[in-house]
Amino acid sequence: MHFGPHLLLAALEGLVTSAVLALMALGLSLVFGVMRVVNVAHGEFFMLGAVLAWAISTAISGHPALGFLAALVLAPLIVGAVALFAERLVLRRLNYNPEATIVATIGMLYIIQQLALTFYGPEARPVEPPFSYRILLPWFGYSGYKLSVIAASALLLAATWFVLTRTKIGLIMRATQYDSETAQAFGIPVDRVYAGVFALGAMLAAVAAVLIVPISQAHYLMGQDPLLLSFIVVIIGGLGSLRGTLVAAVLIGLSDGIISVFFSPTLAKIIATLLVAMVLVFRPQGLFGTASR
Amino acid sequence: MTETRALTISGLDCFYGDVQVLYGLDLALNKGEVLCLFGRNGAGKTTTLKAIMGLIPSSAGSIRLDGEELTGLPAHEVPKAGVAYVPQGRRLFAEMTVAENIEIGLMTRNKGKATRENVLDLFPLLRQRLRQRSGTLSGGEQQMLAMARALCLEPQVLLLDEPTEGLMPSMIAKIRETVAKLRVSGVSTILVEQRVDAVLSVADRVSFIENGRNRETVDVEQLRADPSAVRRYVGVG
Amino acid sequence: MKDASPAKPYALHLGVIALLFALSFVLPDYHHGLLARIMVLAVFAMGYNMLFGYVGLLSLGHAMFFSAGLYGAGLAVIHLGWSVPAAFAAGILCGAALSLVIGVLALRTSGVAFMIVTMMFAQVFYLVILYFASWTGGDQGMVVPQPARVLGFGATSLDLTNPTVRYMSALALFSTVLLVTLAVVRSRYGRVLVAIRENEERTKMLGYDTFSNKLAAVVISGTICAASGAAYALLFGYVGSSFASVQYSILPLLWVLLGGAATTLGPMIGTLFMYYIVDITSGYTSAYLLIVGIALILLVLFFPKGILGTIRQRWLGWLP
Amino acid sequence: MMPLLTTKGLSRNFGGLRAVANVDFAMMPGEIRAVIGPNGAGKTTFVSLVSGRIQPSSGMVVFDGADITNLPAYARVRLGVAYTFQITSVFANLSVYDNVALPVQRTLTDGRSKGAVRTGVMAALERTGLADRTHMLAGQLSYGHQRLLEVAMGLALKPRLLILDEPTQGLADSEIDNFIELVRDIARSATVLLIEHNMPVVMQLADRITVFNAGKILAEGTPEQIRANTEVQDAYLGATP
Amino acid sequence: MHKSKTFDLSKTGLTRRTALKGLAAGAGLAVAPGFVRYSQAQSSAPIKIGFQSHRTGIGAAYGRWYEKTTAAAIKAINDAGGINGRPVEVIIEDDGTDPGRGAEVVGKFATQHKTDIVFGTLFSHVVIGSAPAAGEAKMPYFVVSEGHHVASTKLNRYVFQPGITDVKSQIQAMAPWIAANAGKKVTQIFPDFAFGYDHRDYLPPALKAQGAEVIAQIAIPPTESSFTKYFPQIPAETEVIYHVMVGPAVLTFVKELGEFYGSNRPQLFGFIDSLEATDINSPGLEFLDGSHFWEGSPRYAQPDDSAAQKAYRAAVGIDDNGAAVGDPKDVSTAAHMFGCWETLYVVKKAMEDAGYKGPEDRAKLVEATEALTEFAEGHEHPQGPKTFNGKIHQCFGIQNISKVEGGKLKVVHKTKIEDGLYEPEGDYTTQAL
Repeated sequence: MHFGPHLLLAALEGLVTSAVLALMALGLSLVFGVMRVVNVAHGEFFMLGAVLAWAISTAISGHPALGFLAALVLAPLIVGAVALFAERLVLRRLNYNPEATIVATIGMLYIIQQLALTFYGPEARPVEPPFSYRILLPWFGYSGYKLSVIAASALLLAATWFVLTRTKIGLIMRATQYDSETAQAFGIPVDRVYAGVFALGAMLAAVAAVLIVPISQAHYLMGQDPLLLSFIVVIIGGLGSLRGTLVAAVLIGLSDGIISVFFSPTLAKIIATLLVAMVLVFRPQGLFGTASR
Repeated sequence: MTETRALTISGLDCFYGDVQVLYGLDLALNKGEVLCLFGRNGAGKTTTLKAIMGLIPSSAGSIRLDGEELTGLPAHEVPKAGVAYVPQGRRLFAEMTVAENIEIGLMTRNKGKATRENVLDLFPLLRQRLRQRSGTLSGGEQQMLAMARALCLEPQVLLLDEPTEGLMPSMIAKIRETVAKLRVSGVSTILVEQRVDAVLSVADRVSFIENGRNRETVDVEQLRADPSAVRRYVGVG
Repeated sequence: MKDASPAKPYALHLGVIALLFALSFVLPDYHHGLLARIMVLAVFAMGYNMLFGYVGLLSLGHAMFFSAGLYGAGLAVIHLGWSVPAAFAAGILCGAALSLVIGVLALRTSGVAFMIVTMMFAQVFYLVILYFASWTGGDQGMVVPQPARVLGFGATSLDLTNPTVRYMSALALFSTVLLVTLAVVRSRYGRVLVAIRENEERTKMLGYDTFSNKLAAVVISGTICAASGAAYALLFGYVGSSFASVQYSILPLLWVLLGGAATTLGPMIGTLFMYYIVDITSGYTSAYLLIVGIALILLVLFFPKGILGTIRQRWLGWLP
Repeated sequence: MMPLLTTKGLSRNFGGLRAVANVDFAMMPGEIRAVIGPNGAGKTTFVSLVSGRIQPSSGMVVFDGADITNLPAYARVRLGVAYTFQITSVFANLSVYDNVALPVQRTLTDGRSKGAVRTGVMAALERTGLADRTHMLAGQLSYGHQRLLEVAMGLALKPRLLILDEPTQGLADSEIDNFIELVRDIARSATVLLIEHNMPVVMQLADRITVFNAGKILAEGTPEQIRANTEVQDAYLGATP
Repeated sequence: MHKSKTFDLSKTGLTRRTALKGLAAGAGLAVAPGFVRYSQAQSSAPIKIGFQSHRTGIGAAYGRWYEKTTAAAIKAINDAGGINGRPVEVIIEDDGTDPGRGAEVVGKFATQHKTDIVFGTLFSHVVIGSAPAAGEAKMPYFVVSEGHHVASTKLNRYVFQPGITDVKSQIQAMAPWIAANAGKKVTQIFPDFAFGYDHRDYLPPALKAQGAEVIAQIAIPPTESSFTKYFPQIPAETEVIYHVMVGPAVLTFVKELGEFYGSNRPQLFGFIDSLEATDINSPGLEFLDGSHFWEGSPRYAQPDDSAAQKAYRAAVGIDDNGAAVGDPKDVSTAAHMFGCWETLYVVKKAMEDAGYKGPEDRAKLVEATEALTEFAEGHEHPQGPKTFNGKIHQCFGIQNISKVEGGKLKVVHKTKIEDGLYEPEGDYTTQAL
């Protein structure tokens, strides 16, 4: 294939990666930014979303779009409820102590993974996309669904951005993030905000999972790699910066795609990872973080 | 007596971890007065304010707002009861705009446009800066915003922690002016200060805090006549 | 550190070592073998604790230091035919060199950025192992041949594959690192490390070049972890990329947090706890990860500073 | 005699704000110099520039004849520039002993002997009156004692220039008297640069006073001269009761 | 080992684990006629087989079916009188599909459960990680992994693979068919880890011998979950794409390949490893229609299935589509799991040949296994006849090439055993026992 089309394909692929990554990282960033909790179980909420998407979509017969849409609504709600429960039961009791929450979320990771293995099984199971339309370009074919994932993610990101910057809920969340004590002095129930943020973060991961699951499959170990990438995105973007998270997700997704054009796959991964690490070495506060925190 | 009291603290004990900071502190704020807490760093002034706000749990004693007990309330219910707080160092939500900071104040007790207009009338300067990120305001403007944000609660009781700290004289004058205006409008204020001149020009009464106790409360006229208490408790003169 | 008298801590540590020595003679075979492995991995945790517990730097990349030792020693035997001591030294050197380079780069950052940067470097290291699969055996790994794992002393030789020799070698490494850790922690340098953790800015203003001190800590920590990796390769005969994966960076963190960060014996306790809870529960149910997860959460609820950390805080203030 | 410390055109901007603007400053060995000025006048920024905690936007700092503008803070400490913090920043979770041992062990050259550290620590604690609290955690000390511990840590560095940033803040009257004695004692072996709000302390201690206002030096002179300076009165002292 | 035996925790450990079983067995023995002498009790005590299972981790889908097959085989063996007249008991330990834990599990079998042999491992990194522990414990270690590592003779004398042909042999056996029927210009796509390397290393020479060639090799990093971006690296002149993708991402791989090429695709030849435990009729896999797969044992029942094959399928509990009886969504790993069944019968045969009595006879068991040469097709070996090379501890059998047709896999070609034979690379029997 010629260089131009190859690059186009790599860029498209990169954008799909970015789209899903941005949603998931946004969830992580909220939890990390507002609660200062390093949520190691975030990837498991992602996995749970995918597994539920499979369960819901197979339970609903008829056109695949029906099952998919049901999953898109229900899976995040259920995952949010699970997260809420975990937050009330465990994280709050730990006073959100950073070190203790790492252990606790590792514990959650084990629990969710094991439950998925026991009740869902070790197989990778596919979810039928709501529509399958193959876009025929002069050089190659491309999945229409993948393009719609980019669009859906953009839409959801815009919605999240709107909620965070233009609504009372967003105002309350940001106030809690910047100064939780002062927020309390203005009647903000920080405790409940934390619970909500944790649930919302998990829901964003679940939405990302529902979107991606018709492309890849639901599998009980699928949470780990996206978790690591999300952490990278959050930090590269700069903690608490919505814009940074988005830019970093695009940067990482695209660089992953485009570098693969020039090198053999594993070497490309090495170079892409090293490059992103170097960004952080020379800009420790991330792309859009402020110098001192 | 009670009906003249805006806020009554009695026998308050507070701890930071294992360290006791307040030892049976008693304090009474009359309606419509400016009560100044005076004392050295570490005496317990800021702790007192935080304890009123419920930000530090009190292990003994009571804090009553117009008859309502505050100590049992979760921290976020205290402002809803009508106590507004301007913390030391202003503690604005620096990444947010001026308008958003004010919005948070308004949300606390579901106040609307009218309150907002009143508050902005009090600080007309802020009106031109509504869309500016509050962290980029000058020190004086930040202090105004911090007070504006608190006044959006239309509080019965206002707590001001060192509002003139780090400000230039003209700004200090402006802040004092505002405190005086608020007194006229009936807000009861507790003011933590370290500057004697600030105290004497705006306060009605002064409580001297030392080692977590209220040593003495005196009328400001009395203090003007005999400033020895100031010397005794703070060592300035 | 309230009690400056050194007698109690040293007695405790020597006691632990003596107990482990005695256990060698009474433990049934299985636990004997498992404990040898736990001791080697506890060294990994102790190396991690050096940086995380005492300097307060949370790394998510220590798998690379462990596997630098693992591959340094293992590949020296497999490809170069080096003797056990030479290979062990090679493993340690690899870890020291790698930690120096990583330290210089990663210490430009702090806090969560340090965590992520180290994680990414470790990921690079992991991928490099896969990329050079023709030398490293890739994810499949390589066996360090049994005949090469013999320590020769002139005419006599010690076979590292013999369980007793293996146990004693592991104990020797464990004891050395434990006592070195104790000495470092109680030394002036240890005091500086803790000071950096507590307040780096202030430490600078006492005339300490905190960057160099932190770098030294990264190198010490990396070297200890590499020693653990090298010992693992030589004692257990296998090198593989799974030891470089991110799980093996999270494990020492988990062990240290469970046992108690900034306690000398905590890493051992945490490793022991984690190993046995997996071992025991997996005997009862195939869903043992569920129990492990619940146990972790319960533990952290009741021992928020780890087992030893909480014991020290509540009861035994003199614990180092 | 050559000045111990000189700054030339020293400036530091924060965003658009000129916290310190073009300051030329000099002090002689052995003197006690007080720097006063209203809040926000740039005093702390100025001493932070001298100690190397922050880097200047322009200008230079010369210590004992050597240009130290580009030296990192720790290297300046090693040359003898010690700084005690405005807000107490002792190591709250370490014992009083360890807090002082940190600076003591740095200055020791033999590197080994535990006894030498102990002697040095106890000497510094004796001088500041904290010797009976050696094994307490620093965070459990009263505020005033924490301030003294700060000074003890500064002392233990055996500085040639000791910068004290608002050392009497939060001290009781009796403590302040002892403190004044302590600084006089320190001044026998070191030069002292003092930022202080408490005017009686300044007047009793300082050989000379430098007044900052809006990032610049407004006036400089003996306590008497400063007391008489009406400009200073207006800017700083305000209306006294 | 010089150790005091006064305090033996392992016994209590064992009792705890098998307390109920022990009680039941004891009760049974007590009432059994002829229960007189201790030695007799000893000789009828069960033979213990440690099953190193991938219950968790990436291999869990295989692990589950390996357990089912093993249970079926053990039941069949016990129903027919066990081994040497002794019942067989399987003790399962999870290795988490992790080589470190794998080695620990082997140690646990050797020293705590005191099993007679260890058996059942699939993933090659676990095999390689566990092999040293098995060798040191002198524990016969029968793997069902199909990797070339056993036959490479780089492991040790205690490791055997008598139930499934290794990949090197599989590739060699199939290369002629690929060259003759699929195309001459082959592009390989494989995972950049162990299992992929066997394919990377052995396919090019095997094809070359048939006058075909590998024109590109694309190794996909194991962390990858999306593949489209690598497809442009497939040269345009490619006639056959030879794909091996193991792990949960394989469906993505096939689907993306479909989206990329549409109907205008090169020939596809793949290893069913990719789609083990996955329904071939999953959405997105329509693209595979008409492509070919290697299968060890066919997933779908074939018209010419032997009686033994039918009996085996019934015993394990898979239907004609290779899914669990009663749950058509629970697809088996049919192409590999037969190896568990066959390996256990090899173990039975070798133990009986050796007159195996207990762990002290392990060396004899190794030698007896090495002495085996042929396994005839039948109940014990339902997949087909095999030869066994005792020097390299590896068996060689027939391979199936199946075509995807109407949502089923239909066997279109069976290789001969001779197609897959190669020169041994070493000789385990020269190693000391």
